[in-house]
Amino acid sequence: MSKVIVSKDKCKQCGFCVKHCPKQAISFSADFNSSGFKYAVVDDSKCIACGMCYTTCPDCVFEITE
Amino acid sequence: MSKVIVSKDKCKQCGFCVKHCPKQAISFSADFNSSGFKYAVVDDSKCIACGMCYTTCPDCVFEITE
Amino acid sequence: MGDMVKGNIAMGEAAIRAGMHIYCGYPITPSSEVMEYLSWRAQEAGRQFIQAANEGEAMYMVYGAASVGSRVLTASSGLGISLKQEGVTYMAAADYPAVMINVCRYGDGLGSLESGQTDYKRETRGGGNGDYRNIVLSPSTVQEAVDLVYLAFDLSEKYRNIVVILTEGALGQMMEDCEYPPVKEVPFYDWAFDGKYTHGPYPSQMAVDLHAKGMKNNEKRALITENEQRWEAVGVEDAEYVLFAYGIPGRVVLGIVDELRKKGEKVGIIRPISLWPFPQKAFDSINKNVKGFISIETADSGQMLEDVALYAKKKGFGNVPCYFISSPPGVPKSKYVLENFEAIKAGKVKEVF
Amino acid sequence: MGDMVKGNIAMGEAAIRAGMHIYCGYPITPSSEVMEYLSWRAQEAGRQFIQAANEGEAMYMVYGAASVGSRVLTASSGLGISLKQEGVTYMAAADYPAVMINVCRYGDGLGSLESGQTDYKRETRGGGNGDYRNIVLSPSTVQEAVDLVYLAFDLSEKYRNIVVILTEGALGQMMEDCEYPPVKEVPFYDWAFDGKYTHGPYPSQMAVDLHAKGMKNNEKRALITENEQRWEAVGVEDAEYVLFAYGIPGRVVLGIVDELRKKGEKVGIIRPISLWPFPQKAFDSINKNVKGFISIETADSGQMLEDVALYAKKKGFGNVPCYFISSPPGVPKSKYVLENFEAIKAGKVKEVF
Amino acid sequence: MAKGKKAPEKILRQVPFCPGCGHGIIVRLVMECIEELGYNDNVLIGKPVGCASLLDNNLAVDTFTGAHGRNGASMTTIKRLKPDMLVVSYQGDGDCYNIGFSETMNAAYRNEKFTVIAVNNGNFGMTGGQMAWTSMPGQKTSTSVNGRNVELSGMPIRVPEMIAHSFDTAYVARGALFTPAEINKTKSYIKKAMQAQIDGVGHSLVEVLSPCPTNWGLTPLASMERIVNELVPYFPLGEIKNKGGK
Amino acid sequence: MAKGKKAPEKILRQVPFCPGCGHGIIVRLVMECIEELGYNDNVLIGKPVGCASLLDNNLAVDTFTGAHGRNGASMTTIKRLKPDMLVVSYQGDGDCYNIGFSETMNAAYRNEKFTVIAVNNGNFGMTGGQMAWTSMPGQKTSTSVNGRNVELSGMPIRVPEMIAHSFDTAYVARGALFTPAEINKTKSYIKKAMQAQIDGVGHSLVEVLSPCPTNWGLTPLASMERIVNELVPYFPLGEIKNKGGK
Amino acid sequence: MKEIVFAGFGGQGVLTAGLVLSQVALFSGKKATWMPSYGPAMRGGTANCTVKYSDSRIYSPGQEAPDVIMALNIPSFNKFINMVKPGGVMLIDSDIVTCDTSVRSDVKVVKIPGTTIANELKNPKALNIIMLGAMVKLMGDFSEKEAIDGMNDMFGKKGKNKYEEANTAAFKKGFASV
Amino acid sequence: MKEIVFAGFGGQGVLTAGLVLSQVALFSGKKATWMPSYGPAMRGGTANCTVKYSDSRIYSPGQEAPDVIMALNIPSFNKFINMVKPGGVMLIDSDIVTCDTSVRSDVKVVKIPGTTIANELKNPKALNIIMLGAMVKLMGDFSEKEAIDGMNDMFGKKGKNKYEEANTAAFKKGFASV
Ligand SMILES: Cc1ncc(C[n+]2csc(CCOP(=O)(O)OP(=O)(O)O)c2C)c(N)n1
Ligand SMILES: Cc1ncc(C[n+]2csc(CCOP(=O)(O)OP(=O)(O)O)c2C)c(N)n1
Ligand code: SF4
Ligand code: SF4
Ligand code: SF4
Ligand code: SF4
Repeated sequence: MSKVIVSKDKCKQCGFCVKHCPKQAISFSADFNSSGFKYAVVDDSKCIACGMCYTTCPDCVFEITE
Repeated sequence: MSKVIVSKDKCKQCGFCVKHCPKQAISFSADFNSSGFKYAVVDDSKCIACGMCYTTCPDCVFEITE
Repeated sequence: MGDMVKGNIAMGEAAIRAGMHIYCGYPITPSSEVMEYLSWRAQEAGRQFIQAANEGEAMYMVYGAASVGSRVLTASSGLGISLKQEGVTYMAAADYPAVMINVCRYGDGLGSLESGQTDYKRETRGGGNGDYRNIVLSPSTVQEAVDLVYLAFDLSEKYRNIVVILTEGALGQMMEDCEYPPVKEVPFYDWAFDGKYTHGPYPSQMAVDLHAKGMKNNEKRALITENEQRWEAVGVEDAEYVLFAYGIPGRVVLGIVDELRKKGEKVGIIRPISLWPFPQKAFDSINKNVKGFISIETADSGQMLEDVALYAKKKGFGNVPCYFISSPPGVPKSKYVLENFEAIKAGKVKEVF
Repeated sequence: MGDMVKGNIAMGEAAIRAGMHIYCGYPITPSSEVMEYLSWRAQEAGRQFIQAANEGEAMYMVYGAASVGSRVLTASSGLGISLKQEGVTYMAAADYPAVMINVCRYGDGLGSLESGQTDYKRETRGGGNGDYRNIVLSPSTVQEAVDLVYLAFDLSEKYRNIVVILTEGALGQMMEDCEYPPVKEVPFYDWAFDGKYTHGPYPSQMAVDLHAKGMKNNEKRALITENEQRWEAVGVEDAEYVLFAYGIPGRVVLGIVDELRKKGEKVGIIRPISLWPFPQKAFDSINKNVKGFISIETADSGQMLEDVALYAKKKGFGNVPCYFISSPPGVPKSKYVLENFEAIKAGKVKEVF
Repeated sequence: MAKGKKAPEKILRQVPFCPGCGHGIIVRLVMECIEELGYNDNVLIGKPVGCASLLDNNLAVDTFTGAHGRNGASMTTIKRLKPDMLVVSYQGDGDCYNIGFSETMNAAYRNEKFTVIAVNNGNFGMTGGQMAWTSMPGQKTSTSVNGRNVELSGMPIRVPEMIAHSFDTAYVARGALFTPAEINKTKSYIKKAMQAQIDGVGHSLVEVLSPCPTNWGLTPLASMERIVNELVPYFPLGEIKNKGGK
Repeated sequence: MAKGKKAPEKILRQVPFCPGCGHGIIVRLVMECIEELGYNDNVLIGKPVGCASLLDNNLAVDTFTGAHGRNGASMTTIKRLKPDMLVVSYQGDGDCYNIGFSETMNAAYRNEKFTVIAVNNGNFGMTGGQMAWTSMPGQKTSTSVNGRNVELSGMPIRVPEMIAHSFDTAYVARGALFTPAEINKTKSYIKKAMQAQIDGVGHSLVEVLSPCPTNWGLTPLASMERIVNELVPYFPLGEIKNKGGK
Repeated sequence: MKEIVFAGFGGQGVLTAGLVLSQVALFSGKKATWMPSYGPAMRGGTANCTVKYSDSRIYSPGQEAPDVIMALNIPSFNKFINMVKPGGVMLIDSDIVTCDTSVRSDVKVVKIPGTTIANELKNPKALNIIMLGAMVKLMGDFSEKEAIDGMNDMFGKKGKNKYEEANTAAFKKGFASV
Repeated sequence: MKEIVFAGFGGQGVLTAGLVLSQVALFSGKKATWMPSYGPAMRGGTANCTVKYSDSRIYSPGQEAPDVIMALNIPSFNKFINMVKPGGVMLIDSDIVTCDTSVRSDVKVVKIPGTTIANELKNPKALNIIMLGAMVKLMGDFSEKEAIDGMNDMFGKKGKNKYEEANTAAFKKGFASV
């Protein structure tokens, strides 16, 4: 299981998580989610589960599992 | 002519002038004015026309003539 | 036997007895004694009282209080009620109950402190935006004021609707004997917020299908109209003229009718007690050959008159002329009313509708 | 040929051209473009603009502005107008002119942002305390909105009375071509405060004989009623049914009547342009054998319907049934109206009055 | 030091207040300042709803009848439309600080260039002495018959300080009337407040601690004593802000 | 330091705000605090009229629909009638400081024991970005298209400071959201504010500087930059008043 | 039905006198109404109230055609003398209402030296009760005892028993004065 | 009278496209109305407007039975496909509306690869104008020149002349695409 669960359809592509991820583990998808946004994608290999994405996300996209 | 003209019918007998007259020149009448009050009476011989009565009177009863 | 009590105080005490939990208001003559009385009496009775910064704030306090299911009262007059209109329409949209007393003064704007009935159209039509209707009750004695305030809380809850007690300066200020009903202790209503999300999402006013809700509101109004018409009628069965008057003019005109009928004149009166719903059923016993309807109001123009004409039409009296007698501020003088009545009878006055 | 212009912006520009000196308001959908436009356009035209902290404050600003004789405008919607009611009744008491635009949304309380006509009774009856009446004008095209706003300032001054432009979200938001009248530069009215005590003591609302003033108000109202009725009528002379609709529904129903008459149906329409005074003169040309009057409104319950019934009675149609069609929020659909009309014709719907 | 003194002619007749009411003195001071500043012919007074609404027909100046509490709004447009006019909003504390709090504060926030005279008599005089936001802790009024309970209704409000410290206005002061000297000081505050308006510096407000013998249930002289002993300690006198001339 | 993190379950679905809107973060913080304080089953949120009115059906808590600006009044009676309930008034700045200024201030004046979260995004978001009393000098909005002119409309208002300095309330703070650290600080303010209510100390208010990318015409990230560079210097962050527990 | 107006300066206790009469009427099993004039709360103005009592329903509580009017100052006398019903009575304190009172031939003016009596009783505040005593006697609808009991019952309920003796004395003096 | 609906995501310029069409109609001497759907100002929602034009008075400005609907995203297609008048046209950007469009047999679906064309023009923002060009051609009520002149006149009056060339090119591409 990955360290972070991403509810991709909630993402609105604001970029806060991308900016504040200390490990640059987050990038945007190439395709669109159901709301028409390119959504946040977490690179599990870089992720340290620090929760910065959870903290900054206005849309409750992230759940940190560990 | 006296130093102070008193519009006796305007007086409401509050007593401010009596209290603040530095020469104790003001007292109340024995009879009532048209509004039903005992009105301020100035003893011209004591009056120094300092205007304290004018200043303290809420009802514009006094005119200082000199 | 009760003692002499001022109308305003009697209404305050009636609210306590009806189980009022909280009063929110701002003083204005001639209603202030309601709140002055409750400022200590509420506490004594274990109820609450808040003096608001103004009538608008008071009404938003009412709105909050209603949302948790309490019995809440506010009282004011003329201008003060004008400031409550936004709160009133929010209450209507949320189907929240409350009792609002308007001890009416006379006239536009600041107006006069004297007794008047110039707020009829606002209270019965609603001064806030939208389609809502307040239930409006109007007493003509102190005892009736007590009884109607007591009733108002129950009606308000039953229909989840504001009930306005539309009374006048004269009734608020006068004294008469009255008997109080027993003190009720009423729990908070259970349809209300309890902090537990028991009732799920609050029906958002924005998200809701408002036309569907409007149709439901129409049904509620039809029910109220069926159940809650109240009036006093004398002599209408054989009347050539039926007079309409409510509140203080209502009792004055009752006296006039009493006198005239003793003289053998065929005149009747309908004294509406519920102004909304207007007591249209009262027309059912009116002489079919009646010559005219006359509304007597302490107002410049005929306000209740419009309801008289509307329901006359509805009830098959569409061709009966409807007249108006404008009584000056204060308690109507019998002589003045009589003179104007004679003028109408003599054909010297044109009907309004 | 004019360009496509949004109703709200057209009304703002019309006010500038009518010589408006100052605008005071607070934003609310669907009226906000009036003030957004004037926020820069007023300055450009050498006029003034103030954004108030809320609609109540805006109306007290209007009250001040009127007292020194300026042409003053405010615009809002639903709830915002509810908050202005105290200011409105003060204006009435002082006989101050002003123009107030209500870009009506639908429903009680917060309601819906969609187009509605649920404020008819408040605007025509007055939501403030007292006996006053606002002059109420309702356009059904952007051009008419411009013309009525332009006219409103003159009527307001002529009668020293508030003029309400009661329009709807749909008209405020839609675009249509329109031509603007010329720009007027109007001096401050000279009956007003000039700082020199030119007009002596202001007639105190408390000290004045209010009943006497009320009787003068009645005369003023009679004059307005005589002079200022406005409406558009089609096909009423031979109509079996006369439809009543104003504003956006007014133009929709005009289309329906046009279509039905082409098919040979004897149906007419009265589209009131002045809502107060209600165009009772329009009844004069109606077929005496008309079978029914039908009010079509974007509202839950018949608000204008009451005026239709009242003036039907007054004008000798006391026995003609009055029906109601409640159109949901938004622009009425012709199909919906037609279906409801058919149902009435088929006797499936009971009259209201 | 003797010098003729006569009430301004624009005070037409006996003022309509109770015996010993401070309104009478304050109205006179306002009229004196208007006269001395030479604004007899270009002045408007905003009247409140409250005892001062009884001033109708007493003053030979244009007198606007404000809606209860809302003169802050009405004076704003009057002054903006008539920038050369001396505009004075005369208000009771209930009017100015309770129902009209928002309008009062917003005018100051916008720095509207008119002058407010706020008569703080610690209750609603006209309507029978109900509690005002300026009523003192424990004060008995007709809506606090057992004395004001600050647990439920908060501590008395000091609006002049709030305005002086929160907004960029020109002049704020508080005066009283209990001696000729205090009356004269109060007059000087009122005059400076008007001057700040005339100079276009900005908004000005003078609060005056004023006796309401009728509703305080005290004699006029005892009312003045109460002001000295009970009110001044909580409502300090003097200039709170003076931005100076331009 | 890794620790599981999950949005409160009482946030039912996607919040209805624009991309990068601060409301989303603040609502989550409020819900987290409610959860952590154990008030899941005795809580009421007062919703304003403004973008947050779109919260309907998003939160599984009792949510009162306030009249625009007037929650200060409505929350007062709710809290007095339900003293054990955690009562949180969630408001936009237009709601809380413009139209509702009197109600907001009066609740603080009376020291009503509920908590206000005031979302300061410097304009009226919901209605299309009109000028708010918090809009900065020169800021372009739909009612100040040439930039806010403070000569005519005054300097931006700082209500938290006014409340902290004028009234005897329990807790006042201002937070922002531009870094995870600031978000966490803001959360701690909100929690302390709620704690002050729970402890019965008194009224509490937390203002949060919040981006409105849509009406600012900036990207979400640029909006956060604007907060750091333009807003924080005028609206200082931190605790303004903390009366401490009882 | 009887209609009585009590008028005078504020502070003279005319509203209370009226209230006592209405309460006495209730106490005696009648119906009663009491209607004040009201306005901005100001000292020194004139005040009046209208009391009606009857064995049956009282319709109008307002001033229509007063049977008796009590006037305790000159302005009240002047204001009300023309309102007394023909054949009615104007009751005045002759110490205060010193103007010419022979204005109407169809009205009986009853003069009581109320202030003098009050001063004799060393109870100047009792003027209203003295005049009330005279009023009750004039009306003839209640016995002296009935009225005094009613009055004392009312003040008693308001927790003002301590004035009972003085009030009774004043009432009796007034009752005896006509 | 013609009734056309323009629908898509907010930001795609559907309201402007509708406005241009209405202005073109005016420019050609017709009457026109333009009616937006409106609501809380929020990004990312769907937007639509209804345009009507006619040689005579336009009664209802509202949606009744659209002759043509332009849908620039799937939600709009789904929402509006059932509203097209029988025999009417649904105009879509086939790059975006990728769902099954054969829902109604009585409606002609016209597919334009709008996004592709816009990308070819290196002007992705011109999608609305491209689609408008196609729309005008479909309607057959205005010549290409008339429409382009009307469009440029409108943007010119708004001080947006600098886009004239690009808009003209986009319009032409669209016009040629059907
Ligand atoms: C909207 C409204 N609410 C209430 C009133 C009643 N009212 C008249 S004056 C007043 C208070 C007056 O107090 P203040 O302003 O302190 O002036 P004062 O009479 O003490 O000089 C009130 C509540 C009113 N006229 N209008
Ligand atoms: C009485 C009233 N006036 C105006 C409005 C329109 N309105 C709705 S929200 C709003 C302002 C919202 O701004 P703010 O409170 O700052 O919240 P935001 O949307 O920015 O979060 C306005 C003016 C209304 N609903 N009610
Ligand atoms: S912070 Fe949330 S909404 Fe914003 S880009 Fe990241 S996941 Fe998406
Ligand atoms: S101060 Fe004036 S009102 Fe008071 S007693 Fe002296 S003269 Fe009379
Ligand atoms: S009630 Fe008080 S404030 Fe009013 S006039 Fe009398 S003393 Fe003055
Ligand atoms: S308009 Fe502004 S405040 Fe409202 S949801 Fe969008 S970004 Fe947030």
